[in-house]
Amino acid sequence: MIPASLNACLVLSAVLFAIGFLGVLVRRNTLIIYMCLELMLVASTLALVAFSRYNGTLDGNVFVFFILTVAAAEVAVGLAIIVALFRKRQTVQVELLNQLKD
Amino acid sequence: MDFSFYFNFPLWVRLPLQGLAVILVLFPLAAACSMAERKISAWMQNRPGPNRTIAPIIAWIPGMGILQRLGIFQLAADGGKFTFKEDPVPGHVNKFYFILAPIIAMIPALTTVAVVPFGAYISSAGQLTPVILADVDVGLLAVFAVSSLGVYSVILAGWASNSKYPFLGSVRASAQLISYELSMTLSVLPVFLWINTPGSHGTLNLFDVVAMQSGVGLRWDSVWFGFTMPVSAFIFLVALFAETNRQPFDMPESEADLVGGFHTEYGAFKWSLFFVAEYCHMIVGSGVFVLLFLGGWNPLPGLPLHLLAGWLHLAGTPLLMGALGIAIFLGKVAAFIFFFMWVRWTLPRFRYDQVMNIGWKKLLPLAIANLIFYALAIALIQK
Amino acid sequence: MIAPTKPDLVTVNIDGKEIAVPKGTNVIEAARLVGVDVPHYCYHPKLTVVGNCRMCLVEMGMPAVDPATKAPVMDPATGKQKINWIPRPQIGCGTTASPGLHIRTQTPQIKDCREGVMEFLLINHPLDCPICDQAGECKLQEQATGYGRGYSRFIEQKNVKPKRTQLGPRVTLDDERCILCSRCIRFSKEVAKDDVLGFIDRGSHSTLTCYPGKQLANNYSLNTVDICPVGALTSTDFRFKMRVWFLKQTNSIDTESSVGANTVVWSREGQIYRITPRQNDEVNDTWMADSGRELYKQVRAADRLTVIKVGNLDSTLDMAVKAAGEIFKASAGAIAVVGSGRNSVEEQFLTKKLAEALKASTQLVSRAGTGDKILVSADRNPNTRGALVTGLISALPTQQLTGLAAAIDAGQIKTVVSIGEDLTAAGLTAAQLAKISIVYLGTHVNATSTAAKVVLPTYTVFEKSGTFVNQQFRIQKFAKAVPAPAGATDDLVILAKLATATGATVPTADLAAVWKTIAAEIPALGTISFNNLPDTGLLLDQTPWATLPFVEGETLHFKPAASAETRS
Amino acid sequence: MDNLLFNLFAVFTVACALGVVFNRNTVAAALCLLLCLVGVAGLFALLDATLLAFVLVFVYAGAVVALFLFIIMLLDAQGGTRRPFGRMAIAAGVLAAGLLATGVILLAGATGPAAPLPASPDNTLAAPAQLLFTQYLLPLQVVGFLLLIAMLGVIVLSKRFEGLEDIK
Amino acid sequence: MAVIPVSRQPLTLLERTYLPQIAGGLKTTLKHFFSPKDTMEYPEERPAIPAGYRGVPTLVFDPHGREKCVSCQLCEFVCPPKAIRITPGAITPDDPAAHVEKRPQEFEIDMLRCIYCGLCQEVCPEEAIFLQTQYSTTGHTRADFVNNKQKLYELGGTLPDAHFKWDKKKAAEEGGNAH
Amino acid sequence: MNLQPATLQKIDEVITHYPVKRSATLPLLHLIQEDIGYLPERTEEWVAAKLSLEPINVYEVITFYPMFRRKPIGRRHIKVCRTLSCALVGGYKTCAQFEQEFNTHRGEVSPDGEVTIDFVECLASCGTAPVVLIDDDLHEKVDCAKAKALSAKIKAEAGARKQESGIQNQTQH
Amino acid sequence: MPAPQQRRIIFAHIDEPGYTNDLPCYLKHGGYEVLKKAVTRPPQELIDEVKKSGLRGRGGAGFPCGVKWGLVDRKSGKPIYLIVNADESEPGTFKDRYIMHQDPHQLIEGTMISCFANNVKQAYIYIRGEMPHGARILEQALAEARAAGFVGQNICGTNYSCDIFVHRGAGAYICGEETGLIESLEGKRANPRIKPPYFPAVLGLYQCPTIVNNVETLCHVKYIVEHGGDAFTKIGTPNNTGTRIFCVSGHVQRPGYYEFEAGKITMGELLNEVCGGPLPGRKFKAVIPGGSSAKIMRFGERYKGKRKVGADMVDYDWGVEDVPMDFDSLGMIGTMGGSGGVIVMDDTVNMVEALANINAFYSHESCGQCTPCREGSLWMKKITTRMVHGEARTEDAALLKSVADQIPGRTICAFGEACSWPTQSFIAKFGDEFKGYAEAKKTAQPAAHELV
Repeated sequence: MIPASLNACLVLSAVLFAIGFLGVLVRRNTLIIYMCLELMLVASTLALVAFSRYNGTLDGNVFVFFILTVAAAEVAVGLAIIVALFRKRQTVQVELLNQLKD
Repeated sequence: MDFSFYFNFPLWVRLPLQGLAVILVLFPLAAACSMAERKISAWMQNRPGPNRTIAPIIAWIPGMGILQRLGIFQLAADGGKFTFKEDPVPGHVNKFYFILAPIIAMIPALTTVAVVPFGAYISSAGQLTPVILADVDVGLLAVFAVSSLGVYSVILAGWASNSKYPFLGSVRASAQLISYELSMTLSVLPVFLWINTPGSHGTLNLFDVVAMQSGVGLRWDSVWFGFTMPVSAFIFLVALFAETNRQPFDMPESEADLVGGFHTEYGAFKWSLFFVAEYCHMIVGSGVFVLLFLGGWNPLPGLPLHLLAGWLHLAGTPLLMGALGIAIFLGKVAAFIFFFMWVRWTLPRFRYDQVMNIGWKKLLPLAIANLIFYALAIALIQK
Repeated sequence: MIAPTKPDLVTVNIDGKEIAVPKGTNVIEAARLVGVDVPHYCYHPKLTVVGNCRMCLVEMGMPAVDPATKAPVMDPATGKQKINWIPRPQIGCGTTASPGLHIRTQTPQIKDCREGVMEFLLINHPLDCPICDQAGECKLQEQATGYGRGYSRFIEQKNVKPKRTQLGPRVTLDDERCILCSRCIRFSKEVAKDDVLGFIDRGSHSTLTCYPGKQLANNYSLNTVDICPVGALTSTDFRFKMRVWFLKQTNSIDTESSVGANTVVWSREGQIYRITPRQNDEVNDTWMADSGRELYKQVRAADRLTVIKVGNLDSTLDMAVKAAGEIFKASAGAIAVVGSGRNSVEEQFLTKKLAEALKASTQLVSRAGTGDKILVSADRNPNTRGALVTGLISALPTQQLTGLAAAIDAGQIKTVVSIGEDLTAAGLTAAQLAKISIVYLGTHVNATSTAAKVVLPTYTVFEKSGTFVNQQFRIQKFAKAVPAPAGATDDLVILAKLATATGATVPTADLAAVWKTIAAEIPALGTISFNNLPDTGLLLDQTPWATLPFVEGETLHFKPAASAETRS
Repeated sequence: MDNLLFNLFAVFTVACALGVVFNRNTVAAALCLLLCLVGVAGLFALLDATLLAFVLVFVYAGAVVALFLFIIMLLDAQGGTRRPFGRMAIAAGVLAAGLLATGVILLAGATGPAAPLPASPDNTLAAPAQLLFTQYLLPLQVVGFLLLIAMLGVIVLSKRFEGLEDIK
Repeated sequence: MAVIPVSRQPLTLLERTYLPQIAGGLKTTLKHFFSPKDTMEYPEERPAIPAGYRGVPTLVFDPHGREKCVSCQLCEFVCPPKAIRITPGAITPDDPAAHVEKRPQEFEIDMLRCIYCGLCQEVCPEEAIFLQTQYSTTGHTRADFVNNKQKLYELGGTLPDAHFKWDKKKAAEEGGNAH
Repeated sequence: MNLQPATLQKIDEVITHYPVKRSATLPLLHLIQEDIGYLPERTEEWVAAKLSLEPINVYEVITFYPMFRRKPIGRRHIKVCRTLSCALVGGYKTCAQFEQEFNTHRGEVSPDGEVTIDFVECLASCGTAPVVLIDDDLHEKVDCAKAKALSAKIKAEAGARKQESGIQNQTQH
Repeated sequence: MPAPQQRRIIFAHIDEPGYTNDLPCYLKHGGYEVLKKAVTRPPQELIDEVKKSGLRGRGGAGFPCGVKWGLVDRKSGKPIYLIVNADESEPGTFKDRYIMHQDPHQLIEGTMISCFANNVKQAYIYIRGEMPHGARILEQALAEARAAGFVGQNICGTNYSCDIFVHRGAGAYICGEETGLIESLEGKRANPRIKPPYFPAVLGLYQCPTIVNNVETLCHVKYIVEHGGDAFTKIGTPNNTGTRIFCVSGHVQRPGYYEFEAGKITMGELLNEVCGGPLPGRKFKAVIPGGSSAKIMRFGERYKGKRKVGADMVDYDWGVEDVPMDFDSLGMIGTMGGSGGVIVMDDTVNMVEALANINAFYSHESCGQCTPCREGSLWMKKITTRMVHGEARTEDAALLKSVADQIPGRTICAFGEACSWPTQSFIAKFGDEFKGYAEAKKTAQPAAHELV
């Protein structure tokens, strides 16, 4: 299989990352923010896989394994925190989770 | 006779053909399963089950009475009914996702079949070749990965219905499916530990699993894994019940407490899609189980298919041998589906907390222990 | 009002309860006063006592007195005067209260007596309650539940007597059911004064019959049906029509004459099945005339008006009222209102209001017939006196509207509002009717309604509530028994709307509201409101009209003072 | 052909990613994430990383997004009213867009000679496994430990312990 | 109330796995799978109607073909769902059953309302209405479910009647008084 | 009402016996029955008119007393006592004997119109039971033989009368 | 043992050869002398005489005649009527027939004396419709007496006027009841009146005070006035003064009428010696001592108790034969003297059939006015008739008894008692025969005389 080019992959990766980042910045819902974080991680894995493919080595792929693992762990912990927060504050909106700020 | 003519077709011909074949085979199979479910449940309850339906014209053909008594035509009637009856969409639902859900249900159900081998034949090269639509290395992983998407249909259906019971059903379903996926995955690892002996190229291919159970006579590789790894088989079996939402794990549906669970608001054709999907899952799941633990298309332990084919002088004709393999395989699958139904009418439904308990506190530790045991055992043996 | 002379009271003791009753009261009535029910068949409070059913047997005793010294003999056990109980049971109906009389109605002996009599009455009585129209209001059935045996010891053949004999045009007799109480015979003899009924044959084969060749055809024959304690006498009209327990009872007033007999209207699901009298000892005792019982047939008569019409075109109430308003406007100052003696006091009051608003003359049509000296008086309007009391008219009405006819001929009257009165019957010719515009409120088709410019269908007396003032100046109320047919409107509503259309302010067409105004404006009715009017009516002060020459003759409980004066 | 597939997947993925960010409905956003991941998995497959593709689907699509949905439904946490972007958000947006544009232009512009595509790395399962258990054994251990820690953390967070109320 | 503590045998390990029970259950269901069927094949086989079965209420004739109902309307009165509607009528004197005097002119039972409680049968003093063995009521319109008098007699037929109350009455009437 | 003048006279006379005319009902009915042999249909109205009553009053009275007949009877009226004292010594047999003799049944007119046999309650001559009242004549101790004899006598009288009337008829012709 | 001597004071001339019922014959035997004397005495004295005599009514109830006269309402100003109750209709009684047939003037004289004593304005003799001859004889006698000035205007030359008319009944037993008789006399159905308020002494005939006396009673009045009340009390026993006429019928050798001093003869003497005992070859079984409504006595039973003799209480233990024939003794043993009609039944009689005969009589004679007697009498008749003709059940005895018990004391007149007492007493004394009738009938010989 011959994907278009490494550049194309990287551009795509960057775009995905940027979208994820934008989401993290603009959304107030912690859950969406989390999803966007995941998006950013996936974008990075895409870059890694592309590199790995174009380098002809498997190190990138192995890295992706680790990232996936970490991401899964992070999601688990993050969601647990969100649940705990929700239990306490009955909301998942970040602008309302401002007790320390005020 | 060879299959090569087929592989000579261009891809754009083969893919639709294969897709069509999947649909044309699986839909009737699922329908047959629903029929079987009705007849088996009836027989287990000392009832005859559906035995009336017949089209007036067919009724003139002699001998059709027996089929009628078996309820064969009920299939057509049911299908016709599901297809043509009014398909209501309640006013309060999220229409897009509501319609999307059954479609999503069908996708993994039909897709997974692609990587499941049904049988084997001896190719012109004299090699035992699987009858499979997409022979990928990651075989089982593909099955798991794709079938895990099935949960979304339940979640979506429940959520889009915008109503109490479907929602509860879908929440239960998501938790249940995630919980049992773990044990399921862990339970099959010993099998692959066993077949991926050091030095091999490493595979998750189901054909290879069957190949490892195709020893002739009293050999170490003629024993089916179901016998060597009963705990794995058991865990896989239980997880399979949970993954296919079958009794006693039909939390998402649970008529008794949730009316109809996730599909409460569904009717007619959309509803039927859910059930076709469920039966497809059952068929594929049974197939995988048979492949993993019951020797696939091999008729008996120690009596592999190619030997039987040889005795029957079928080895030379791949088509016939493939058909024989498929027949044996399907026979096993059918028996397994019968087992599904048998269990359904035997065991009561677990309570939701029991389901979670079993999943996390019983099955998962057992699967981990099993894995550790086999890892050590295999390491020792192979040393 | 004349204060009733206080009757001599005597104290009697019934089942241990002391009660003072007027002398001459019999034991059954006295017991009723203390809430003790003495079962009976032949006894009827308004008829003579014959004591032949033997159901009302009671134990009787008098305080013991020493025959020699006349000193009371005391019972040492109780410290009270000893009672000498008569060993034989006595009939309650034939025993009048005397001072110190003691009565026991609940002893085993009495129970035994009643059970015995019940059994005897039932042995020859056909047990055909399923087909008997009396079922549900049958004394025999009633007492059988209390004193019946529950099974029959009688295995012989029952006496055979004539069935479904037509005693008269309205009464059917089933002799097998007759328990020979003779109430009907006594009624015919004593009240209706038409002695045609009697028993023939003897013993258990005695048979009630009408003399062959005669009929029980008097206008009170249906009262025999009412008083028959069993289903022997049944109303031919009501026979086999409906079981009584389905029927709803509504208190009403007989409208056939100014006697104002109190009635009960029996209806089911909007359909009237029969009318029976209601006891009012000051007016009609427990009787009423047969003719009044058939009035319910007008409710579903074929010629009932049910369509509002303006100039022969179907219309709506509001349009009709508007049309009437225009007619009134066009002929202002030349309007006459013909009220009705059949309307209720409330309607007459609103009629008066309407007439005042129209500045119209008012008149009433009298309907004089001959009185039968019992319960049908000569004045066949039920509420002539209501019109006097409300001030709708000040003089007695005439049978012919000659004044009005003359005014029409003279062109002084251009519009007539007729409230239920047929002007042709009141002496106006068709030519005269053609000259004027008529606004007609009524229930049935007649010459006037055909000639009217505006026809407004109204309710019959059974479909509305209201009050009538009878010949004694007794104001009595009647209640709505059945819903009116579609298309008809309450008279009060129409009158109020018509009055409003002419610009007058009238109370809303609601009885309570109308009565508030009536009480405020009419001194004679000042203390009355519709709701607290007793069921037996209230006597009004009649002095303002005492000198009017009323046409009524003597009837039951009524002696016309004024006419007596004029005669003498 | 591959280009065509790649472009298709790329566009699909980006569209779904945008859907995640801009969807008001949290559930819809999660579903968009799911599709997005499927798209990425497709790209992986195009990049000959079949195993990774299925693992991505299996882990992300099968478990993580399902978990998201589960939590969304459990908390009934619908997307809040979207407020007009604040000054910070606009600034961040502009900055990010700028960065992105720069990167895209730079990369797209760098139309240097396409590096010769090496042979696809060993696609069997054995190869990455070999790497994992040899060269990357330590990271693997660390990640395993991380997973354990995470699991404990989740249990602690979601379970109510007696006397540990202050933790939450 | 005394509380009696019952000590439970602790489950053995095997029992706690629940597997023997499952196996036992499977055995039971399998046994039933092969056992003969209990189902009655309805249209071909008909159930034996037990005595006292409460099917569709019907009207009956006596053995001489006289309609037993005298339209006393007690069933109409007692009917809890008000399914019965009777229009009473007199029997003309030239009728053979003239001595009964009364019969229903119309008798309607709305089977959509009927709850098969049997009170009508119980209350009937003439033993004219019976909940018989007819158990299937079908129809295409609401009107089809209103059984009129003719239908009720068709369904009810003739019921053997031991006492001949009305015949005795007629005989007495014809025989006259034994003075 | 075709009454003989003598009867009418008696009727007028008997009414004067009572201060209230109604009391004469019974005597009047007796007189009419004696005259005509029974009480024909319009009797009630005639008597009621005579006594200023309602016909039903008379009708009631007629039906109450069993001695009043509303139908013609035979020429001779045989009343056999059936009450206890007579029955004890053969009243039933006597009655049966009469029935047999005249080929008729109690309560009916014999076919030849000669007699009507009635089985009646006590005739108040129990000491000489069984007793039979033939028209106004009381016959005591009427056993079967005597009944036969009485019947024979009646039959003989009837025969004689017939013969007589036959002769009369013949002479008329 | 010789038959006890009869003492004929009323029947003094009955069956006397040569004694005719016309006035000359009566006058020859001293007729109307008493009347002639009586009209010279103050009426109250005559009443007192009668009161003193203790004369009890001979109609059946035995009510003291003097007391009855004393009850008459004399203050109302309304005319007083006297009615001679000659409606002798109690089965078994036939004494009045002979007085009226053979000695009518005795009755007329007694009546006139009573009329004079009570200042009666008008008297009627209500005679049974079944006695046309009697009526004719009475009318004849009255005509004679009227002509002779004993009846009618200015009797015996006094200012006192009183006429007597004969009124014929028409076959209704109930006319023997005094209010029924009054109703009948008024020209109505003989329905007895309710008492209160319609006591004949106050509201009798035409709502005027009325005296109703039996024929025999009035003849006794003549005797009392002739001989004085005290003399009368010496006849018979205390409280049962005078003579009594016994009409014996049924199964005895010599049935007929016999006049004895009251209480001076026992049942046994009457039946065995006076009447010659049972018919040949038979035995007495039962006897009804006072007309068919009296309670029956069964031969062989014993009556025990105490009775008053003078001032002392004396024990008695009687068989049927030992019972003295007077009102009190018969009343004491649970039956009654009644009108003196003694009906004797011997062992050929079946009691069920006898009762059936009696019940048939009473159901026929019930006036039908009040419920218990109207329905009860017919029901009892239907039961006994069914027993005799149809199937008899063992429970019929109890049923009959129960039905009979529901009648007496609850009716307007005494007919209720009259019709229920036979049944009650038959069942009480011959219950075994009733219970076993169904069996007995199967094997029974044809009765000597059928009774139903």
